[in-house]
Amino acid sequence: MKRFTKMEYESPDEMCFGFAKHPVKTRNGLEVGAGYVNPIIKVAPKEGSENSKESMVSECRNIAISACQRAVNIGLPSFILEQEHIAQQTANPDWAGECTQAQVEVLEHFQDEYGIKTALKATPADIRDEEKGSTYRTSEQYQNVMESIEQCCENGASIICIETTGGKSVSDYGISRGDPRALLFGIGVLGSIDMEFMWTEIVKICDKHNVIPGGDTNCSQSNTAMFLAGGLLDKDCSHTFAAIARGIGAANSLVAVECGAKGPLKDCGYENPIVKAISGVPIATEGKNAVCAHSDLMGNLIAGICDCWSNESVYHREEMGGTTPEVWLQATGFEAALMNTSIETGKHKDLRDLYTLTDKYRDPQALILAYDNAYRIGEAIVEYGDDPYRRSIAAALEVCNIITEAVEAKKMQLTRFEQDSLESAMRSFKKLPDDSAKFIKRANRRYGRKVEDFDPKNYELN
Amino acid sequence: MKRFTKMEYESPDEMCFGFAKHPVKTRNGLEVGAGYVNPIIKVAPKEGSENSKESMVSECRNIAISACQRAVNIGLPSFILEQEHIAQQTANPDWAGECTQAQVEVLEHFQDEYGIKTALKATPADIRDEEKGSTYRTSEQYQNVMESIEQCCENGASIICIETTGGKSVSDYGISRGDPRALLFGIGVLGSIDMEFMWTEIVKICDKHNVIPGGDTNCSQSNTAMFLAGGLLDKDCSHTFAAIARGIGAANSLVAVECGAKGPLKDCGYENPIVKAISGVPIATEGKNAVCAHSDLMGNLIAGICDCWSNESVYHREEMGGTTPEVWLQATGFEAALMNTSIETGKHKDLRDLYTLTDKYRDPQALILAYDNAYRIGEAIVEYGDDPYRRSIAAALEVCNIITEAVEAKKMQLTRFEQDSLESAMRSFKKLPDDSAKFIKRANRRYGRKVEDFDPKNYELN
Amino acid sequence: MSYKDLEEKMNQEKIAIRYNVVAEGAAMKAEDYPEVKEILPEEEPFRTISLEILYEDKINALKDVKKALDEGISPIEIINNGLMKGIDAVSTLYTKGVYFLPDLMLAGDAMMESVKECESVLGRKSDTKGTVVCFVAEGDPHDIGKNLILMFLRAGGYEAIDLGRDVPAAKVVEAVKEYDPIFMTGTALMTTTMTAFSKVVDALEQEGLEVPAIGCGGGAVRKDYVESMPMTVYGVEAYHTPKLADAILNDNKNWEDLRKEYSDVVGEFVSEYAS
Amino acid sequence: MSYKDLEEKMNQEKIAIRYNVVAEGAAMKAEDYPEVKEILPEEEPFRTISLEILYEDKINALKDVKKALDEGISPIEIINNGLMKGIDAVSTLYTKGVYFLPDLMLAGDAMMESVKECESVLGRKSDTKGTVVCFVAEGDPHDIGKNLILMFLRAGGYEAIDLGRDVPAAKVVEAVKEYDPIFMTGTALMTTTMTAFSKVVDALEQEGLEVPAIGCGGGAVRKDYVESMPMTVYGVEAYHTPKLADAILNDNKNWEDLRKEYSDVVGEFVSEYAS
Ligand code: B12
Ligand code: B12
Repeated sequence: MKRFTKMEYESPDEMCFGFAKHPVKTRNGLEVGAGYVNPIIKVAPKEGSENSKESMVSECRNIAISACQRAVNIGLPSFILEQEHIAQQTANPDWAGECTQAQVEVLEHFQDEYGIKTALKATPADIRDEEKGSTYRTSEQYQNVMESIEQCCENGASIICIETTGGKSVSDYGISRGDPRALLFGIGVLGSIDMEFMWTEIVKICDKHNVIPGGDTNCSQSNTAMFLAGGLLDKDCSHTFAAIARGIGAANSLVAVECGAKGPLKDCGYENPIVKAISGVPIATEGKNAVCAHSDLMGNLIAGICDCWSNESVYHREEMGGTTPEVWLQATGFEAALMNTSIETGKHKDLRDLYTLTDKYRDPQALILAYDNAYRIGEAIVEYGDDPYRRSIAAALEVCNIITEAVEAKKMQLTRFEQDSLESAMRSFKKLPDDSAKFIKRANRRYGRKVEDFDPKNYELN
Repeated sequence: MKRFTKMEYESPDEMCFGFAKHPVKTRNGLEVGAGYVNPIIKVAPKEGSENSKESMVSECRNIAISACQRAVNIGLPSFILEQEHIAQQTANPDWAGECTQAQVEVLEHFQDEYGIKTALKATPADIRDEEKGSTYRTSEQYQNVMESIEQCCENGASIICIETTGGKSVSDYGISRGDPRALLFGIGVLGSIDMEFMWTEIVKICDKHNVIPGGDTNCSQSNTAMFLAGGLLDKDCSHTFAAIARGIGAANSLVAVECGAKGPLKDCGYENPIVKAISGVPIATEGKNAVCAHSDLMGNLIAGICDCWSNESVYHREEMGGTTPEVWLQATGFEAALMNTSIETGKHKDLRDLYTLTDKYRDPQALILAYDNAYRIGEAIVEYGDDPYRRSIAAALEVCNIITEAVEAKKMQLTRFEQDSLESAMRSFKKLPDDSAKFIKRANRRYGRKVEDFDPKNYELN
Repeated sequence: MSYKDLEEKMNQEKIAIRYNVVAEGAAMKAEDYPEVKEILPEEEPFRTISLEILYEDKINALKDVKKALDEGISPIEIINNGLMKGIDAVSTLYTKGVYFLPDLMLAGDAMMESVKECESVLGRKSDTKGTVVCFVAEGDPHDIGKNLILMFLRAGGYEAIDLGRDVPAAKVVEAVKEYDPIFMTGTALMTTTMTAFSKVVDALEQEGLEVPAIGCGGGAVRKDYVESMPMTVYGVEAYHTPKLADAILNDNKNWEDLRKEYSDVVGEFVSEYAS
Repeated sequence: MSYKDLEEKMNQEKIAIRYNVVAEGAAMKAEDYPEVKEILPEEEPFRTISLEILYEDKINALKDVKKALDEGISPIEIINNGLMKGIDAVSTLYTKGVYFLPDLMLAGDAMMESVKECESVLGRKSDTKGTVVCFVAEGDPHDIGKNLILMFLRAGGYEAIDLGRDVPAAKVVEAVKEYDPIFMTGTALMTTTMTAFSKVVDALEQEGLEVPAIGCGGGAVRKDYVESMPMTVYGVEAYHTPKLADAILNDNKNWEDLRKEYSDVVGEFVSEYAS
């Protein structure tokens, strides 16, 4: 495996939405990162559709038809349908296969009839569960994940993604307690170990079927922190702490790329700008057109250097303006159209900067993902690129530096809670040993005791 | 009444979102058109809330609280809450008063606590109904509309708007039959007569209470055409015909301003760019963040020169990302933030142009509202500014010219249906007499026969 | 760079594609479509009359209908073999996407006037497939959807009773008593008027009245709400209405069947009925 | 113009305002808040112990609790007059927005360990206000909400039983039999796992079991869905849980009452319960 020890981009300014150093092209001719932005539509299956394979297949097909109809009705040149599979679809790989087949059929029908470019991104669920002792590397759940991926590949998916969950038990502990070391161990160490394991396998399967291995996300960890952090007035997780989680999350998500993921990386990976800066793979992001699913504080900024633009998730139901696959594809499609217009007219860097500056100082989490700062964090990561542990610390510290500088420049305001947790995290990171083995040994002991579900076996750490 | 016979703007390029020649300022210090864009949130009351005054008041209050909470949680500097009243609220003016009071209380509470700038725009319903013979100028329904407006003013609304419906019976006939003369008569003549009557009264009431008379919209006519026109593949109304309706609609909506409306004009008035070009008053528009309510083909373009940015309407219910007042205020709020960032950085004209070019050739309806073309239509209108009839023809013909030129330049593609209806409309407009009295006499006879509901008395035409 | 310059740089195809223009085939005369050929009669004067309806020519249709009546041709035959064939062809072209709403409305106007002419000779109303009652919910002024429905029903051979807009439940009940319709349609465009449907259903139930189905549709109406009461079916497109009525008339379907088989009955994918 | 230059031109206040920073008052020590003063005991060693909980100091809390126990002070008194007062103050500051989740979790950890110490002397589990059972819906791995709930309940003086995530209905039924809880909470973050709630309710009803209320919440869960079955109450914020339990315990409220009085019970405006 090739670790990233230098940046694929020469400078932050080189990065912009619609352009990736290493674009990808699907079988059907849809390109990602090749000079235009693709909208993504993603709709959660209706309640009750989980009851049988038939109802799930029909649900998936219907989501695809609605999206296609609206796409041609408003004139979108291309779009990507992403389907995140629920547990039942992954636990029963034949469901995954048939759902994929049904959706691919619809997309190809519309592509044939109208010439619109389409692609299916299939995202099986990581159904391994430390709590239940279903081991990460051998259990039936693990087997089903891999078999589902195989099924998606065989049935015509263009891109495969997943949200792996390695290290989650420890990071959950860390996030809810504001414990920076648990964050580092859960995300930077355990998460990276598990991701390497998973993606080595996934890439093999994709390569066999000539399907694009998309990417992973640190959803299970940094997004958990972000969701707990919530809005400016919420009080569950410090926003500086969540920013640190995000920085470490980048060091983690990068592993999938190192194992051969080619992008687009998963939309919910808010760390993607950092990963793109390092690796040059195309990314999907979500922000102001994902308000249906959640509220974030960087709804514009996160569009700055995306290659696909997503709505994250929405109930499958009716709105006044149509069904949700229609309505939300129109939302992401129109924003992508704006970005593409700016590309066509050569104004894309201006729009990128406007997106970025709209949110840069709205919140520390936004601040560190502004593309210039994302680039800095990337540089910190590649400096220790060979060592997942040390690069995670480097990312975390660079996050702290960026925020501190902005505060000193009086551009970023922090609450006392945010300021305190920032300082205390910085102090603990600075005290950590350089040697990862040493840290792992201590952390293994500490969190083995504190976190019931955590099982070092899952990471071959004992 | 002062008719517009010249343009308030010197050139199209002078126009941009966030800036109006004649900004307005509410009691609470919120400004419109004074260098920043305000997001608007508008939520339709829940089913069942119409059952009693109490439930409606509580519904209105709750919408306001949710919106305020999200606004401060994501850091919006200002926003406008618009409440479109349903028939029950207008038929019972005490409902209108108490609902307004409840909402104003909430807004002021948050303004006091956090310093966020807020304003309430109240929009009573035009409950007059030609079909029922409830006359336009004397009926109880008419009285209740005026009394409701008075109540809203007395109870603290910052801005009053309305969607009057004069001429609707005839324009409905025209739209569904593709009859250009009915369009002209219904919108340009009857609509203008009724609007003059209504707005003379409304402005009096607003002035008495020192409340801003906002504006009207050609919703009942041009939007009906636009909704019937639907998406590119729909087949109910020609998109060129709908574009013509819009052009005439501008000549109509302008009347409110001539009577003293100061803006922001109503969000659903897609003709607003034309009215702004002529009169310099601030406008509200809605587009890509109104997908909850409807699909349009100019979701970006219509933001080009807006002063307030609206979501049009949404069910009051839960989404994963929160309740709809929260979610959709975030949507319009984040887009407004992007516009404001561009203003702050001096890049607003670039963003305006990107918005515009994204949709300019998506559809003929979009084409004619691109700010340069809107300006041209404005010029056509003011040339005959003194005569509502002739300025309507001028607007219609300029719409036809703009589309024809774009087709000839091979920038706009039309279907046969669109091309045919464009040409036939042009032919009929060219055959019309110059003298409005002559036209009115003929039209009165023709549509008096064809349109059951139409009663010339309502327009003092007999 | 100026706006104009920016515009010149753009490749529109990268931004927005008018798939309808792209997909549109070569121009063809309405009567040459194979589906239309199958419908139109060969025999005169029916052929001419049906073509006049097809081409929305009210004046000549009326003239030729009158002539035919003068010549002693049975008004029933004129209606069934001429006028209805013409409107049938119009509906077919509308469904196919060749004809558009104004065609349908104008052809409908021509047909309705001509039918009236025939009826005046016949001395009574001509037979229709059945009666359908249409209303807009109480408190709601939005009536364009309802007006489309009227036209589609009439073009489909139904007697369509128009109760107008803002119609109280009591008036709907009266109409049911008076017309005993095989189908009813209600339209509401507002969240707060959609509730009128349940008032109508309650009122009918209280009087012990029943309608095979009440199609409830309109901009703000949600399927889940409509299906929270009996007797109703959520309606999506105005042109679905005659198909729903046909299913009731020909296949004895009721509201429960229609809820299950909506897509099949109207013969297309309907997003709202998805899954 | 470069990105940096653009940035320099901006007045941030026109774009985004951090109202929380603006609204934040001067720094104050936790123990100096009047609400906290009212709660904390005067008497030693309770005061010291409660302060240690307030300041999330597990090590010293444990040390001082052990010392007190050694000195023969009643474990029950230590719990009630020391530990619970401390955690009560913590909850108060959390609700006030001065304290944050990590404070609550760490203070909770300190309290739980200290309570265990007391119980080992007591020779049995200490009394709690009552037992609440918490689970995550079958098929759902999202458990952070549920974990917060556990902590809030424990801080609120309840025995909170953790059934974990992805819990089949049968296991919930068993737990109800075993613990006879006064309240139960279920969490689901997916549209397709929210349906597990109705399976739980069905299973309970089949066994003739009843719980005063099952609070059902989580990211994708909608109130309308939850209220489509009996026994359930839609839950919004994790910190509402002890208040709901209190209402059941002290005021005999059941699920029907809680649905109606949710906002009052939790003492704040709740958007989802609006109107
Ligand atoms: C045009 C319009 C008007 C016109 C109506 C003109 C007319 N003759 O109908 C006027 C200006 C009068 C008007 C007024 C108001 N309106 Co209005 N209006 C609209 C608008 C822009 C278009 C509606 C329309 O004609 N659509 C086209 C027709 C064809 O659609 P349709 O009726 O739904 O029918 C289609 C289908 O539903 C189907 N169908 C319908 N019924 C059935 C039945 C069956 C069986 C079947 C099979 C199919 C079917 O067939 C059609 C398609 O083929 C909508 C916007 C929108 N997003 O819908 C707002 C809208 C409906 N209005 C709205 C409001 C709030 C109002 C006002 C209360 C505003 C105010 N305060 O002034 C007033 C009403 C005042 C009053 N008296 O109570 C809101 C409703 C919000 C809500 N959820 O409750 C909307 C959504 C706009 C908004 N603000 O967001 N309006
Ligand atoms: C973190 C996360 C994960 C993590 C979970 C980590 C963990 N330990 O829980 C991981 C990565 C494992 C994960 C996986 C998946 N996830 Co996930 N995940 C999220 C995310 C980003 C945040 C959830 C979260 O923790 N929120 C914070 C907690 C605190 O909120 P909460 O539990 O709702 O609790 C709050 C309230 O609801 C309340 N509450 C909860 N219960 C109760 C009860 C009572 C009585 C009361 C009073 C209050 C209450 O208290 C809390 C507030 O104080 C959401 C995004 C989102 N918009 O929510 C997606 C989300 C929930 N996930 C989603 C999906 C689809 C998945 C996957 C299926 C994706 C996939 N194919 O891989 C998988 C699941 C695979 C499987 N095994 O089935 C979707 C669900 C869509 C839907 N509508 O169905 C979401 C919405 C994201 C999306 N894609 O849009 N996910």
